[in-house]
Amino acid sequence: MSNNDFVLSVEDLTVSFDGFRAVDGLSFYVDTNELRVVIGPNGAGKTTVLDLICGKTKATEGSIKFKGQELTRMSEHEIVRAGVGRKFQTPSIYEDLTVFENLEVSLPRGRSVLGALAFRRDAEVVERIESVAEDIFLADLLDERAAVLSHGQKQWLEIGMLLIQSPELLMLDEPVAGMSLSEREKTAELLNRITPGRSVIVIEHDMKFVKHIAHKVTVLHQGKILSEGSLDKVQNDPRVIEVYLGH
Amino acid sequence: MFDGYTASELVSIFVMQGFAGLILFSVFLLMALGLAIIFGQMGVINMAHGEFMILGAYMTYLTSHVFKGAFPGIYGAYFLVAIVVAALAGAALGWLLEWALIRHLYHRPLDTLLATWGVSMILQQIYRSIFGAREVGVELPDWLMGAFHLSDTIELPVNGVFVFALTAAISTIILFMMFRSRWGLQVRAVVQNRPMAGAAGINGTRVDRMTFALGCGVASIAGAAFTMIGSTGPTAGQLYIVDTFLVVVFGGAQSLFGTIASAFSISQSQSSLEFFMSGSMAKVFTLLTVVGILLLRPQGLFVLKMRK
Amino acid sequence: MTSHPHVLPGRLAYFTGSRSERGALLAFAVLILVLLPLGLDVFRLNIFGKYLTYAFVAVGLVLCWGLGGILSLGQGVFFGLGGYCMAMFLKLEASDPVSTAIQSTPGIPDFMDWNQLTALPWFWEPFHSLAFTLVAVIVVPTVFAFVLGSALFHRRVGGVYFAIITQAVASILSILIVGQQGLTGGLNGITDLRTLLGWDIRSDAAKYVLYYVNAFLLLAVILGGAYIRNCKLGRILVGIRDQEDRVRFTGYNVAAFKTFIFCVAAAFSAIGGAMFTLQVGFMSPTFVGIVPSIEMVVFCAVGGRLSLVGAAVGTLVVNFAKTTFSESFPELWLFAMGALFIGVVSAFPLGLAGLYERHLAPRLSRWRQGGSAAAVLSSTPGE
Amino acid sequence: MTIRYSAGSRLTKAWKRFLGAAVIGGAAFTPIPALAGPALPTSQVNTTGLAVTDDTVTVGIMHSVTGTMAISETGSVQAEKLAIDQINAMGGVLGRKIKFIQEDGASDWPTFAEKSKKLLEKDKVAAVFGCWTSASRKAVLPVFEKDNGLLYYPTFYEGLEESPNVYYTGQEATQQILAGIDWVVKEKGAKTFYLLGSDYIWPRTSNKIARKHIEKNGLKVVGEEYFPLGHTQFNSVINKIKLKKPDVIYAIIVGGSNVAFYKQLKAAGIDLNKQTLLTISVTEDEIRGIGGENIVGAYAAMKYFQSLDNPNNKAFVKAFKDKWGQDIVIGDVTQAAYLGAWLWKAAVEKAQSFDVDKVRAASTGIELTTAPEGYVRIHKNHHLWSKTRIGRARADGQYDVIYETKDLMEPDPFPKGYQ
Repeated sequence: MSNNDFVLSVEDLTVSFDGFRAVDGLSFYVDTNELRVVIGPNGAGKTTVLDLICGKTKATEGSIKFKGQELTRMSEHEIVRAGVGRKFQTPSIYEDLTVFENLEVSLPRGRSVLGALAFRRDAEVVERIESVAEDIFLADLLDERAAVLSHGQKQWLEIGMLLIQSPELLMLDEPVAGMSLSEREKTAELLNRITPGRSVIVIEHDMKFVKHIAHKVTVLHQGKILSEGSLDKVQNDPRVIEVYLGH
Repeated sequence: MFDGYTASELVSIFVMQGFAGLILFSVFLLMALGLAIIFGQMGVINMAHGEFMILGAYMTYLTSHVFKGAFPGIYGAYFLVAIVVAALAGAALGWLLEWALIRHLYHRPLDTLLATWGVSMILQQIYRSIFGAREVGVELPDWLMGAFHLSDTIELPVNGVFVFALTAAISTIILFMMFRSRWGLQVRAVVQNRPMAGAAGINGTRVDRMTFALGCGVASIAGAAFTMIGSTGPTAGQLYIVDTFLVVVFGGAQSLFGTIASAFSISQSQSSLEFFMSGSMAKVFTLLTVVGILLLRPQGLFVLKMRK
Repeated sequence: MTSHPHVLPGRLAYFTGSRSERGALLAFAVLILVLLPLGLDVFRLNIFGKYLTYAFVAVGLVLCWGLGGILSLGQGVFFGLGGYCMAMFLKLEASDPVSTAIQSTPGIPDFMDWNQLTALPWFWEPFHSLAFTLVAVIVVPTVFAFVLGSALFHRRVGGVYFAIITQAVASILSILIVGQQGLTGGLNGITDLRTLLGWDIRSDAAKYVLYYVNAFLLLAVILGGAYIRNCKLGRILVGIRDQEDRVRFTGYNVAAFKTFIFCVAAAFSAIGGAMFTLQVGFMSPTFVGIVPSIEMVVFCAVGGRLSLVGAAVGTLVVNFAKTTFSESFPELWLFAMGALFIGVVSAFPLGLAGLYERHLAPRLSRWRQGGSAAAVLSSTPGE
Repeated sequence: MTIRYSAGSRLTKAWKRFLGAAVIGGAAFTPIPALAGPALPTSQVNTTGLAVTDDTVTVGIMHSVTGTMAISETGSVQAEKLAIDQINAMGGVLGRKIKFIQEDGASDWPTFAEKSKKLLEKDKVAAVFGCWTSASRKAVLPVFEKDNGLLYYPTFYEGLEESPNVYYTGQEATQQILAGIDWVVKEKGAKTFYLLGSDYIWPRTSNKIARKHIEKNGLKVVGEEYFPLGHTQFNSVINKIKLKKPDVIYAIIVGGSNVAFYKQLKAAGIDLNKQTLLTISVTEDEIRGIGGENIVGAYAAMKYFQSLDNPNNKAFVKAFKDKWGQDIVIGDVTQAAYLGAWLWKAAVEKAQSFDVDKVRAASTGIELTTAPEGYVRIHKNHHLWSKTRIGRARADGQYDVIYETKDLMEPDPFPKGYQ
């Protein structure tokens, strides 16, 4: 199997903190139009994998190829510019800015210092922002300061801030944490709507939610892949049951 | 520069020079310990650190006067009492300061830095109003004067040895408290995870206040010790501030061992540089090197690689 | 949303910002351009001119610290470098061979002669040219800030670490300047500056002219700062301050933005330094040290770390208070200053401008029965 | 608001007690014509718009009361106020009581410049007694020259200056240095010197003069080093001194560094009774911080010591202590600051005018036979002829004066052959 057939190929990825191997010889591949869910018990290394892909943590060994580019050698902003978007576990938005401004700051135009100085909010910008706001159910709240949004709305806003960059790989760390049931449903619908044309990796615990969205599930345990495949398959995998129940 | 000296002269010079470096190390470490506790454990930069040191120095001055008046017979012992008085005074003032100001600013480290700068101005003026603008002379007891003669040519100043011993003792006590006592466990727990520690029944507020008071107390002990080698005046605390901060930052914030190692490396390089070049240039060189290394290793020398 | 309320009329609007900002700027302009010159004699006006030079630093700090969250405790370095560049030019002009005829080497500054220098050091040579000097006033400090900033920000040094390292830099530079007195004038600084291209800068007329040059430059700097704050770059800076990782993972080179705003703050400070030298007539290493650098942070904090005009006003207020207070109660001055500092930082982190925005501005706008346009540009957080 | 008080109106008990002393101090002055007859009309004695009325004349006192220099400058302020009190008690100057306006330079040179502008341009003071550091003097110098003011500057300093608007009542470098070095060479047979200093212009210039003088005598400087102001670690240089074994340590260290230096010197086992140390920067004031026990045995070269044994000084010390407290000490600069007001008074009365130009014209040759240090005379270069003395530090913080130059030392701010 050639790496370049996949949007993302992670091979032999290892990172150790003071001898502790948080991720240990991990390999996996994600395709276009695929929504992959990564599950696993606490400390399995899920978040660390996302950190490694987006460059927040530097790998000790191994390679991460995205559309044929080696990400391990790129800096964070270069990885983003290459088309990788990442949502953090706790919503990280700019609370002092309005929803509109949050989205505007995330717009991929004017990313250099000079570009940002010369950036002008023209009709095209406004249109783009309003359309994304529509997608993430915040069209009516554009002028609110982000600090006043509910927890779920903040999660959506952060997803919107990624969407506005049209990333080809979208990585979401627990996107429905703190959301109400109806919000979860809307989010699932949103994820299913945006997956076509790109790849999405989601870390999630809520199995009901996972069921709604997952194409394929990867189970991590102690930095290694325990099981991979459809949700049914991994749920019936005795090693997975052992890990979850044996805890 | 070593022409015309006998081998034994050179040896004794090197021994004494090495000891000069050790004294400087003790001084740096003693200055930095209090700050390192506060900064490392609480993330607070205490710009009034120098003023806490001077508080200790003034306490020493007062104690010596009390002894001179009340117990002239045991005057020699005043210095040991003064160290205790200084520690208590520093800790008390630190406790008060934490309660009145610092605790309101925990989430704003830069603001703490600025607010404590304000505190330092006020303390300076208080010292000036009480003790006068002039420096006060603190008389050393006889037993701290003079030098140990190891050989005909090697002399080690007694007060240097005392500072060194005091530093060693304080460091040991702090390390012991930090890693062996219940309080240390609580402090480390709070640093690691405040809500969790709270859930486990640790009173985070109290731990913070203890920690701050301890740091200030140690600063005052340093000040008491420095009456042996430096000056005691309202603004003398400012002299130590840059060195102290650099030692702590260079060592890496969360590591007391780092502080020790950093104090050691900075003092040794400064003391040897001073031997080969003029005091001013040695100082510039040392500071430049430290800043240069910090550019390369901003997290400090001795921070564990951690998952953020 | 049928209309497009978010489209701006033009980039020019970035310079002035919201209605309340415009009002504040206008009021400040009237204050320094009309009221102060009318109300004060030339002696007091010159003193206010001196205060206004510190305001350049405070305005720079609003951008760098208030907006970007980068607290530099070494802004005095840039103020000093700008001031020294200007002082070198003026000193060379004051040291012509005729007026220095009694020296062993006529034609070089007096302090060099006292230190047995027999020729002008190479780096002084270009300061014979005013054009070079004016460029150097900006470029030297900015390049220094660039080198320092790119090294530190690239290595992700921030917060208190950055503050302490800048403080150490200030300390290093002041030891160096004091130690190299043959080249720099040492602790005395560069003193006894008299003329600028033959124009006596000590005369009353010159003081008025310099005051106005200074005032206009300050207004220009505030406008420039407002542009930066109100354009996208300003919002990115706020983002960096509040959620640095989010900005980084939005594809911005965070270090580049931080370096940029640090350089801007440095350049502003440098202009202030140069104007200081012109108005006061000397430059001294005391500005490069730690204490003045921190004091300038106080000016900014008191005025309001998020408000450009506020910072400038804060500078005037604190310095005016310092002068009057220290004249009548020198002993109490440090108490007052310290208490002011603690109070502002812990109770009013947004300073005078924050008080104005919170208490005065709403009443004003209710009184005016309007003010809907103001919302468009209210990107200023926390007000 | 500025503090204004006329010292004469504040006759405290303490003041009354030492009135006698003050009269002794003042009585030996040249008889004052103004005291005898009615005061000259103001229009006659003040033609340049100074703050002179029919019964008062206003002067300025400008020192640092706050900041790091407050430590050093306090003594000068006290001396100047004492002199003004005493002069007023004797009837003032040209029949006018002296009022003073005190300004705080706050240890900050631009503030000094600003305050001097205020004193000269707003308050129109007839003279200013002030400044301490060279840097503050350099900062105010252009102001005094532009506004044609009159500054009496008390500190011993590096020389290299001769402003028409300044009278330097302390010694310039050569006066302090040459006699001191000659003395150690003669009395101690010194051949090698180790020069130390704080890193700024006064120690550097002074050491330069010292080095030239030492080398002219065919002797040797074995080391020369400078430390940043506020430096507190001297163990390395002390080791170097031990290595070089100089006959004389020549130390010009100032401020807080002084304390650290002498304490560490003593701790390192260098006994100043055996190792000759000559300083020009440690007055009795500094010894209070250093502690007499740490510096006992050191030699200092200055023009004044508190222990000087003459009637003028005894009266001065008594008056000073009565006014400012019994445990106070008086150093060289304090005495020089005290001279300022008296020298100005003498010049004004000789000129019969407060006009700066006339006072200046009258100043050259003015002599004080009542100076605590004995006798001084104003040289035409605006410095004072004065004797230089060598004191030996005692454990109680005072100096024993063990030598004084036979003749007055001529001030030479631009010494040929020493630059």
